[in-house]
Amino acid sequence: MSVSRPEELRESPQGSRAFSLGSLIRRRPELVTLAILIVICIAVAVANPAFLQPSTLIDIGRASVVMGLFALGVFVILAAGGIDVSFTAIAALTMYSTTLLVQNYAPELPILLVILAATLGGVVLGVINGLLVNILRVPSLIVTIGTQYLFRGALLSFIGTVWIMSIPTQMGAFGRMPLLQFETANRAVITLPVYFLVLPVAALLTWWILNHTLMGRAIFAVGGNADVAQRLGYSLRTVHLFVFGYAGALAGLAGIIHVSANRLANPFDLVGTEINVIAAVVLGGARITGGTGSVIGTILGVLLIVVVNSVLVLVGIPSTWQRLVVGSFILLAAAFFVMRGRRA
Amino acid sequence: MSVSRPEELRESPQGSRAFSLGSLIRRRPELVTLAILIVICIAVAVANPAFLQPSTLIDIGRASVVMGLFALGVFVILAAGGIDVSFTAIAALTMYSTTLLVQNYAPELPILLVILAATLGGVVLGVINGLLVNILRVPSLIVTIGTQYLFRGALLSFIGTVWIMSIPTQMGAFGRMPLLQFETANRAVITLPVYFLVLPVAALLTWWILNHTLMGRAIFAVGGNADVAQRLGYSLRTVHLFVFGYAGALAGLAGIIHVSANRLANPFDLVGTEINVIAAVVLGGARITGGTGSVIGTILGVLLIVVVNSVLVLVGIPSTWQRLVVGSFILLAAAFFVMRGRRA
Amino acid sequence: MQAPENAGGASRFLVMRNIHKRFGGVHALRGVDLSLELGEAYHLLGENGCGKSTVIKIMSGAHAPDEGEIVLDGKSYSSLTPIQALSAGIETVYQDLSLLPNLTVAENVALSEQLVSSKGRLARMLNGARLRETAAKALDMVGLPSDRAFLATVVSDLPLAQRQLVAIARAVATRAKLVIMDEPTTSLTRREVDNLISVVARLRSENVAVLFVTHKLDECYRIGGNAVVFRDGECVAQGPLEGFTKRQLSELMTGHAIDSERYRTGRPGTEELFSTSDLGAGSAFRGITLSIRKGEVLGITGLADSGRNELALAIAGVAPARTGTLRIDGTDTAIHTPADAIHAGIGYVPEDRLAEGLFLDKSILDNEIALVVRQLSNSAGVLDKTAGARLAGKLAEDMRLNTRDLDLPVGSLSGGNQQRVLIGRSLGNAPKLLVLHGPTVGVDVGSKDTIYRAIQKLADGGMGLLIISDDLPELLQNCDRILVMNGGRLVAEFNAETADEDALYQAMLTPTARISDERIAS
Amino acid sequence: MAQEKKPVIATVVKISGIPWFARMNVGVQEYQQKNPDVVASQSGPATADAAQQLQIVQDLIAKGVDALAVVPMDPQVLEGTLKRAMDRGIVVVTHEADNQVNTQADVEAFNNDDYGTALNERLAECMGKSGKWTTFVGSLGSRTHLQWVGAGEKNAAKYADMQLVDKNNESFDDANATYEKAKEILRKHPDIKGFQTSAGNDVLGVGRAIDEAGLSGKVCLVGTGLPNPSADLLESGAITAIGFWDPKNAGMAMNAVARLLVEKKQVTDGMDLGVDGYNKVTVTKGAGKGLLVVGNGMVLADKSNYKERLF
Ligand SMILES: Nc1ncnc2c1ncn2[C@@H]1O[C@H](COP(=O)(O)OP(=O)(O)OP(=O)(O)O)[C@@H](O)[C@H]1O
Ligand SMILES: Nc1ncnc2c1ncn2[C@@H]1O[C@H](COP(=O)(O)OP(=O)(O)OP(=O)(O)O)[C@@H](O)[C@H]1O
Ligand SMILES: [Mg+2]
Ligand SMILES: [Mg+2]
Repeated sequence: MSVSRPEELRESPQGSRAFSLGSLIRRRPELVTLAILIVICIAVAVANPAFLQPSTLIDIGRASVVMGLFALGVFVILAAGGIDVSFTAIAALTMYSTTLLVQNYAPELPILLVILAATLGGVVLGVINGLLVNILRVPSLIVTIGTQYLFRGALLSFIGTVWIMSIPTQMGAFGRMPLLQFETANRAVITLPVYFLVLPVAALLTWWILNHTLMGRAIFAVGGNADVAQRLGYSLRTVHLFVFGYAGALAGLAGIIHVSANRLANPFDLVGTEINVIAAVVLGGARITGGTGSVIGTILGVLLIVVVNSVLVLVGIPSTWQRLVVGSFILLAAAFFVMRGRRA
Repeated sequence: MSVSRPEELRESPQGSRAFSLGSLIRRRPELVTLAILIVICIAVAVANPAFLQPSTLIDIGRASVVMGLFALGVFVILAAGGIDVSFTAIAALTMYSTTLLVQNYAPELPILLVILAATLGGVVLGVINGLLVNILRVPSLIVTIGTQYLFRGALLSFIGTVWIMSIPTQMGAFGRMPLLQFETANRAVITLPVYFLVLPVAALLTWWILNHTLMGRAIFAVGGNADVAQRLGYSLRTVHLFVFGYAGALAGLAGIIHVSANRLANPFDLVGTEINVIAAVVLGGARITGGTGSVIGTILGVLLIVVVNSVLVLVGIPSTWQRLVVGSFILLAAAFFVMRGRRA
Repeated sequence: MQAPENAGGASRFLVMRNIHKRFGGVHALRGVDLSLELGEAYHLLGENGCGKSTVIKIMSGAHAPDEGEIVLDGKSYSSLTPIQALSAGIETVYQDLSLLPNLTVAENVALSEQLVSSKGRLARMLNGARLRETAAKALDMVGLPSDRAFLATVVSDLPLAQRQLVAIARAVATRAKLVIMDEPTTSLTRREVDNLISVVARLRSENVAVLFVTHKLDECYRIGGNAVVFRDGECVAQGPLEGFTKRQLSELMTGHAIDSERYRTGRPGTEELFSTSDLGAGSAFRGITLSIRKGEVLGITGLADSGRNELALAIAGVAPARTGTLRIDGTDTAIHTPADAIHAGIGYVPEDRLAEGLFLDKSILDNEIALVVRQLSNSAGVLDKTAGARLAGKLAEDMRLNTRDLDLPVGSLSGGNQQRVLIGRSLGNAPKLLVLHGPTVGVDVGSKDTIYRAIQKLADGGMGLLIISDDLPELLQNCDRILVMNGGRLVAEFNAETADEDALYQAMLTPTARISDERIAS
Repeated sequence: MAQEKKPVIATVVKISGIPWFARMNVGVQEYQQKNPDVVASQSGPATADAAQQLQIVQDLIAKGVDALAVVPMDPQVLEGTLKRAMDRGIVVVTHEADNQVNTQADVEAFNNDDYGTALNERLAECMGKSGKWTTFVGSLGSRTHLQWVGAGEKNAAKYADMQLVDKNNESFDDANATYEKAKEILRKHPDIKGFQTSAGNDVLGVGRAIDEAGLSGKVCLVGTGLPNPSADLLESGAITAIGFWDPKNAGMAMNAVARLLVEKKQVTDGMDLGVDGYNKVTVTKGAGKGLLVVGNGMVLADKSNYKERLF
């Protein structure tokens, strides 16, 4: 027996490497998403080369910014074992009130400060979520359902219900400020706006926090098993406040970008899209029960949905099919993750 | 010590009964909801006696039917430890396709059969949910996000996107068929429609199933602790199929009533209201983590939200405040249930 | 026994005075006094549920005591936080291992070090290099591989034995002053235990105090050091191991020294009720052939890794056996699911009532009738409520529950009463054979007595009972025969009337070839 | 209705909040100021949802107002309810719904066919009378919008080279949805030349899509819209021209007619409602028993002249 054990000890890691695909998917579920994404892109590109035009790609890039920021926030909260459905309300509240404030009180405020203001507003609202979750000790789904109502209610009751059609000039300018410009076949000049940069930057930051700071590890620890994490000395409160505050910040940021790009602030906007964002994150391989997932996966999930939404027409599939396709992908991914779910 | 034991043993039960309010709320959380509801009604009635007019009450009754049916379905699923966000999609799909079918192929079909058809359609879609949850073994939130997309996608891709303005006569008739009629002060005739009866009947049925049948026990057992339930010989599959099928049936029913009452079938309708329904159920005292809750609580939760939505105007509070109030109630209730949440 | 004070030396690291801890109904610790010195080894001994884990959780800040004082490095506390305990150098290997399943081996082993050095503040960079370095050292020490691949393995992918070692590695990764191990060897083999023992020796040589919790007495003797004996939440003895014989220790633990009176008075019937032939399940156990007569109480014991638990689960259909046959009332019966077992008339009381047995926040009534709803419902599946209430009432009566209010949530009952509910439930089904898996685990003496009397009454009524437990006095007092499992096989049979604990312990501990080895050999 | 009590005129719009009806609200308030002897107010659903509008109207009837001035999201949905209102002696006036049967008077700012033709003529001119073009309507239930694009289609038929593709896209008056839809069409028909839109926010959504595609000035966009919100896009050339009538005046006109009817007065051809754009209305028989009251309030504005009437 003295022989057998040590072998077995060293065995198992190899063991799980031997049976590679399964364990690979288990370790890096985002590969499934990537695979699906690549297949789609190739298929579409073959069916209609127009897909590879910069214009399409830039459209996709532009369209993924807001959803991407939301998704990063949701992912961080999922990683810590919570869930959030209030982020759209946070975005709506901050974007609308910031726009209003700037318009009425500080029309000259430099755009950077405007963005900062919105982000801070988001942090405040997010921290409220975090406090409630931490104090009430009820599932964050309930808390954020409650705050979704609260934040939206506050917006419509106290701040305003009228669309702001002519947003402050600096915001409008920010929404169009070009990062890249292309001249297309039909002499159209298409531009990749500067605000596109916000997404990769936010993704990098999130990745760095999660993988290179104690907070990051603490988030996953709490997501893995809150009681054990607490026993090992991680402070649940700190983690709760951070993840919800951080998600709030991203939501505020997303909101202000949404306004700047839309050139109108509609207080009824955004709310109702929570499920799509959560779907994107799940497609990215994060487990809804927390403790898993990756930033890159989240971004892939978002891209997948955005691409599906924008390319179907290119291959002549009516846009009403979008949901059908996305739905099947979600279930497909779920099926792929089964073995992983089983061991959970 | 053998002396001290018996005393101590007797202690604990009394202990929990002495501190009665807590344990009462723990056992019957819906009391909180009832209390809030009563307080509101009294306050409003004092502020504006018009509230007690039959017209207002009938409005409330009429308004609670569809949400109530949805809520009963969600509650049954919550009781079994799952969650559902696809029921609105189920309702939309069944109501629209049923209306279309009746209109084009069976304009003479008696209303009862129409209702039956919609209900069965709901069952089928619900069972799909149940199967997926049972086979994939992934959290039902993911599965139902996926099927929400699927069902809605199917509706918009294959069945139709155009509003049906002139619904089949028998449906229109059903939507108006009076149960009670009142003559108000200003000679207006307000009627309580027959379809209102559907809600109490469904509630009674659900209550009976949950409390007087084997299935009811099984549902709560699975919701309480799926592993233990399995060890005691309950079949998870049967329970999953039943709860999702049952919720589907209620959704189909709600859908057809919605159409008959509105006298139009809008394929874009209903979806997006999931959170409100879940909020109502939670307000009714069901724990989102499953295994608890009561039918009466669920109905109270629905009434609470409907009342808030309809009476605020009567006391001169702008209707935009609805969300604000509902949100605070959700958090308030959550806070009340804390001690209960703690021992979970 | 000697009072803790006398044990005091200059290098007294941790002192606990008059510690009390209650969990709802359960009075887990009732005035514990304890003192630990650096460089010493201590063995916390006691029956299941006597408070060992609880006292440990208090030392490590996982629980706060209700009363009492903790003096740590001369500073006095009324309770500790995990960070306080960790930064004072108290490292714990919890009974449930307390690993983070979704993190890598390296992180599980070495993150705490960085967390502690940052005083629990999270706004800090993570030092990956140092993480791997620390982890590798610790893993080497406990004899696990320390290559990058293993460091990067996610813990949930590891087999149990490796997880236990990872948990130990975490404890030795930092500059600990006191390392606590709560039953660290339950799933380790002899060789890993030897390795562990050398680790302990090394720690002691580095002037680290080590506190062991274990049910395996002769491991204590191999390690040496001091014995700390608990009984029902009190520290009944503390002193050098050499000062005690095994028998004395078990007497101190059980408290039955003077009156080890047998509850078993009746005699088994002659008719065979239940038998297995050559039952086996992979490497867990094999070749199990046993038989139980009507009215007989059969005990099975063995170490936690002896396969006794797997055998119990197999008979209950939770984890069915792969080979061999089961006979009930002379008819071969296939048991693949719990439902099969229930229908075959086998009642099962699981070991961990919390995770496997009870719906903690459901009422007593619901729990009692959960199993028998089928009998209570007609063909259409409609329940007869009153019958349910009547039955539950009767079961509560039979099991002498300490409350008549059957609407109370089971979670609010004391451990002992929870266990009575559990046993009562399986009786509702009127089983022919009742399998009791650790019937008094974590149950206090008062409840034990009730449960034992109930067991005997059932046997006298002609029911066959199979008790699987590592609580030896329990078996000796309640059984007709006791079978000992070791390395997945039945290795010895004793007549409970004549046998004693030493003999049983010997049979449990004498090393045998493990099945897995044979398989590898063949 | 009791005389001592001021008559209550409730205006119900398609969507509250959007600038178009915010502007109409200005009119309603102005009317209230000019006529303190009535109670005039405006309400409407938060989103473009016929069912919600129906609910609002039903509530108002239950409250027992004297007159309803409704801008139906979808005339058919309201027919039944409006009939019950009239049965109950409540005056019903509508706007943008000349097919509404159950109304006593439908007030239109102008002849819908003329308007649709005018918009399309402007578009054709911009497109050089050739190329692919498409149309947007608020919803397929919105009769007037269908009339406008219908007239546009008829007008475009004059020009052989103008090719209508994927016509009558639904926008639900939601700038975001319109934006997505327009992007889709631009992707599907890279060579599209023109858009004719109907609902108040369509120009904003389509305009943004054209702007982002870098096609400002290359693709023509003519549709109903308001000067203020459209300013940017008019300047950037993404919007060729906007057509509108002043919702403020329309609101006042509706209330004026409603009041006349409440006071049991006649509304006659060539009559002056005391609201500019409605100083000499043509009155004909409407779709039902009611009247069709048409003013002359059409305005077409482009980059050069939109500043003259900013609102
Ligand atoms: N979290 C808890 N909640 C309620 N009761 C508890 C809890 N933990 C322990 N107990 C009770 O406290 C008593 C002591 O438990 P503890 O875990 O210390 O026993 P132990 O000595 O570790 O037993 P074992 O040898 O089985 O590990 C038991 O009776 C148990 O029922
Ligand atoms: N949360 C809890 N509520 C009630 N009782 C508890 C709780 N946690 C633990 N216990 C009781 O404490 C007892 C002892 O706890 P612990 O888990 O430390 O030992 P154990 O695992 O039962 O012992 P062994 O592993 O030696 O069989 C458990 O058996 C259980 O009955
Ligand atoms: Mg133990
Ligand atoms: Mg223990």
